[in-house]
Amino acid sequence: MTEPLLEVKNLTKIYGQKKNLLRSGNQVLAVNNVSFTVNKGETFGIVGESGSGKTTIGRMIMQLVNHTNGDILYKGQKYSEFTKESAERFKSKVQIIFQDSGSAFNPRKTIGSQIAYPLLKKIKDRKAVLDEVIKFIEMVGLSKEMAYRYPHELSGGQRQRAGIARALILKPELLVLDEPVSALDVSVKSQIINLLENLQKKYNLTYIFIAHNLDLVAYFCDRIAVMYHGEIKEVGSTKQIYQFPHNPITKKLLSSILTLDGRYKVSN
Amino acid sequence: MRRMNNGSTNILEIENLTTTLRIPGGKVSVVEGISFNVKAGEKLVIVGESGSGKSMTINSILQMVPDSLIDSYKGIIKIDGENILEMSKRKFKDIRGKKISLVAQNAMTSLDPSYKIGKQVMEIYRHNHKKASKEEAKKETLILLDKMGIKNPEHVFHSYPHELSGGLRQRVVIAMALTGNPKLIIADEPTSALDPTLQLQILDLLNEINQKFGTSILMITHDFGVVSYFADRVIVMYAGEILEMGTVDEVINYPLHPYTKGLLKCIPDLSWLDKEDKIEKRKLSSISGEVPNLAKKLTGCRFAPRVSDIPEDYHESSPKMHKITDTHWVRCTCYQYYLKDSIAGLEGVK
Amino acid sequence: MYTNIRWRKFGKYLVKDKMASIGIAIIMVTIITAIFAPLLAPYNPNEASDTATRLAMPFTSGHILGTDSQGRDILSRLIYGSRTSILSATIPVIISGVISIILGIVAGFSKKIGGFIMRIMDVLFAFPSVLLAVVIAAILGPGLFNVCLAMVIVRIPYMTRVVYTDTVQEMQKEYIEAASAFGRTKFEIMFKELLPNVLPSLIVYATTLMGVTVVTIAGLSFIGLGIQPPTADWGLMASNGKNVLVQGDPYVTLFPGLAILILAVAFSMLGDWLRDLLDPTKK
Amino acid sequence: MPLYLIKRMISMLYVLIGVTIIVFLMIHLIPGDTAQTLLGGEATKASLDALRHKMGLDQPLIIQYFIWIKQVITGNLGYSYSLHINISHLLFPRFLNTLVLTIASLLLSILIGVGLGFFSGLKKNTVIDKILSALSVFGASMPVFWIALMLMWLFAIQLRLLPVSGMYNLRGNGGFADLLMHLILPTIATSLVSIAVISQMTRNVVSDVVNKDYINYYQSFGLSHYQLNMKHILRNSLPPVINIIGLQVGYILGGALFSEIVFNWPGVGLAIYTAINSKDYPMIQAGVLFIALSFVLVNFVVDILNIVVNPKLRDSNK
Repeated sequence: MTEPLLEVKNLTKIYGQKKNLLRSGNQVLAVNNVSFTVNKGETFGIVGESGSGKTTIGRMIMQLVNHTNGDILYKGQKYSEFTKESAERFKSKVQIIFQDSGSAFNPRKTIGSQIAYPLLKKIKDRKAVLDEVIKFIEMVGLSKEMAYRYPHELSGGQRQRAGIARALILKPELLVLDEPVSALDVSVKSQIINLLENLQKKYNLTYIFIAHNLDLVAYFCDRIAVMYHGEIKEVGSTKQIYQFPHNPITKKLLSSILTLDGRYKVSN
Repeated sequence: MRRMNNGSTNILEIENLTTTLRIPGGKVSVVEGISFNVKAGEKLVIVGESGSGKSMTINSILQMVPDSLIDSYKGIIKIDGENILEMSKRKFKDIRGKKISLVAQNAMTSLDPSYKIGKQVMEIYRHNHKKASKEEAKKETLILLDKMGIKNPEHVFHSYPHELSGGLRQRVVIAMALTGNPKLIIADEPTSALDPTLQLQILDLLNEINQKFGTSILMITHDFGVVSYFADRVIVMYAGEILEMGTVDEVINYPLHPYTKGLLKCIPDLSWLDKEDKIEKRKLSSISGEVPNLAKKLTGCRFAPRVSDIPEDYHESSPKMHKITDTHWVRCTCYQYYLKDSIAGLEGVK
Repeated sequence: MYTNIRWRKFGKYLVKDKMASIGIAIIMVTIITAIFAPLLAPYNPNEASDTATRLAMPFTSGHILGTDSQGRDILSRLIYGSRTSILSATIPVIISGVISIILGIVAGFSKKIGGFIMRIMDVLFAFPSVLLAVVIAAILGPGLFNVCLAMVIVRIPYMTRVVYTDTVQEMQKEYIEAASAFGRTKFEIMFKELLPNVLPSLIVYATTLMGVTVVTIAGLSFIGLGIQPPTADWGLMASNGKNVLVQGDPYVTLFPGLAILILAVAFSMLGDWLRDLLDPTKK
Repeated sequence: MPLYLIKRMISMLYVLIGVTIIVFLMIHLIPGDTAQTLLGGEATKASLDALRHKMGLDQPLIIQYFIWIKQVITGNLGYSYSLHINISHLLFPRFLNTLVLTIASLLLSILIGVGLGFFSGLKKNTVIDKILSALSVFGASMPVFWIALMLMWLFAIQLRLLPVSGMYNLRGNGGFADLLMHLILPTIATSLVSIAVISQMTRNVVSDVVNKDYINYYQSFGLSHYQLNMKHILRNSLPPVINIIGLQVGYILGGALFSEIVFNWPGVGLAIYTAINSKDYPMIQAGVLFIALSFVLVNFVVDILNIVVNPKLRDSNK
């Protein structure tokens, strides 16, 4: 029934350089021996406070950062054993949406051209690419004129929609959502979340949702990993975690959620 | 310190305040005709999205809009009974820090990176207490840091801002705001840059200050969770205007303005977590469209373009504040559309 | 369609900024003068005319700006001198700009190569730029070509550092990560993503440097390391006036010096204006 | 010793090695044969070889470099072809004269440049700021040799207020007042460009600092302008301004070259100029080495100062 899409095994990341004569050791253990599995079609949440290592995990899944130890497997194949073709295929099947839409686009290129370039590598027919770009721009709820605008001419919400269009244009299977709405206003935030939900159904997408606000995670995710200081403290279904948290860190995080009726009540 | 009991006096009274800025090619009113009071010992929270005018409201109260931007303030801003808009700059300087002070939004950038914490708090302390000696200031500063729940005040005293964690820095900023024993603290999104657990701690600290010293707090935020946890009363702002104002109970449980209703529905509902498996979670609703650009001339109800479910005739052409209860006010008569059913029900009883 | 918008923005800025239009006008006039020097100059720049007196005052005996100690017409020499000035100001800066943008982007992009490149630059920075120019010109020997070559070398560390700092700053932005996530190669990231973002500030800097270069090259000529007599060159002319200045005749030095100053200021004004024009967030 | 001091000293060391290599190579890259130049065209091959051997010119380049370095460290800068004296005897006193001129110019440019820049930055976009900015564009583009000549013509030749050239009046008693009178014009000419550049850049730094959150926040407590300006704005503008000044030392050293030539100021610059005209390469080499070494030293001091005034840097260098 559940088919694992991405498996993370004993993943470790150490930043910084080793101590030597002129350098006091400034190594940081950003991610420490982390394991989890993301199943096809689900939304997997990674929550934690700033500095918990959640963003680094996202970057490692995207291969933007190399991992120090451990393995990541996509459809059962280890990253370290990718051939040139499988690496190429992987790149189009796994995409990312960044937190700060303001800096995630090149300020000196039009939105349209930036959505187009992943596609231009595969299709040489410029007209077909343009049609496809317009199709995706309209699908995320933007008007097609936006393709000709520069990033600073769009609002934060519009830019994040454009970011989604860019991530989807290669028809990926897995999307890493790196705090995609935390910089947005409340009303825009829910617009984007709704859009992501609809797209998930439409394209049968798998999401890895990285966030620090636990109310949204509870709403959006099927399963959750709670991170603290580079380690996963607890993994489980949303209901399990929110109703019967085991780890004190999880309990602390949950009890800091402010709902409309005051603090979220954690059962002990 | 004793708790102030005279809850009826107003520390801050704002009447019909309009703040106009100069922009290339014209003027723009970022705050338009707002009126509200902050009572002694009260916690009032202004909630709104970016561009709502909430920041400009507090910048107007503190007269902190840069000279190069400000065109004019119109209306009345009374602090402790005195209208600061008719006051000399020198006199207003004496009010700042002593009667009213600011807790800055971003503690990371609001402390001078070149000086140690102790020196900075002492500087403000001695500014507010001109006669205090250095030793006195140092003693008071350490006491104040201790009161802010800082575990090792000596150590923090001798640290530079970049050596402290975000939570500690925010506590230092609150300590600075309290050096002059102000009657009113204005807190500019004091927790939006912090992690949830730290946010809770800072809100608890502000609550404690309010309880212990009777200091009134005017906070702005974009988060209704903060409102429900912290506020006594709440003001909802949108595009430079107040759309709804009332006690927390009134606004959160009986919202009248379509914008307030919409905002509240944008908050994820967590109650499904406690329910049986069969019960589906409520879909997150959203408000279509985006906050209007104030540089363009706005007429009529500023929120009307984003409402679709209310018939035209419920919108006023130039909406005014309507009183619902002594504390609950709402702009625009469109609330009547939502009340229609209940009113009809009431009439049926008659 | 886009170029249209760009040009409109260009025009709008030009009308708005009077200083910039003056700067551009001065540079244009200098270029035109340089091209049409033989047509514009009233006398032969390198020969004293038969009727000429030596050290004539301005506005006397048909010499608008007077004559120098050899009886040559100053105005004609100024007109011809614009040729070396405009050439030696622009070409070395453009060449070192091209070299620097490659060095700077590569250095900012790759930490390993960057450390090596910037260490070499650090050594070059240890020489005050005028002194480095003097050293190189002294090694190469005088002459227009050698002076330009010296300027190319002298400007590279400065321009490379500007590109390098900008590149390092841009590298931290998420669009670079995004580009690599969406399949851009390293080469594409350097020259398709980074280049358009670091080029504008280099163009601005280069324009300002052109003004500085006019002054530096004039200085080299003054020392005797630059353009050699009898070529009409502003720096050389000002230098020749040094001896008669002591006798109380300032004009031989005054006019070429003013010409250098005005051209340098014009480049500087153009640079300021380009800074605004190339900022994408300003409309 | 703090770690950052050691780090900077090591990085200074490799810059020093680089500088000496360049200065050393300089003389070897010059077209023509040193021995030939010294002995003239009619010299026999045997006498040329003998001289080459005596000077160590037949050794590999790397050996020659180390020999040269050893000589430089012991204060032996070689022998001048044109003046027929030991270069270090000539250059050390000259270097002191250059120091007098550059330090005076540096002080003047810091005082006026930082002062005007600070004022402009606080009053950004006012009329006075715009006037100062326009003036600084002219100042920054000024050819030093030309303004030196013009100042000389106006104040020394026309108005006869100040001496035309030299360091001391030949017939005077050579006192401090006399030196000051001779110093005025070269100092102004040398520092004009730096005044303009320092004030432009200081203005930008200060107007940046003025807009920082913490300045706004301090303002909200009703602190006086004086307190804000002097304690917070000036203090936080300091690190970048120190950098700017450090860079300007290079321009001042370069500008001093021209001032020395025009005003006949007996410094290293004038020595280099005379040497260029007589193709006295060892002299040029020694002069350039002197100036480059002092600039490296200045940069080192600036680096250290920067760390001292910047608490964040101090920590990251621990």
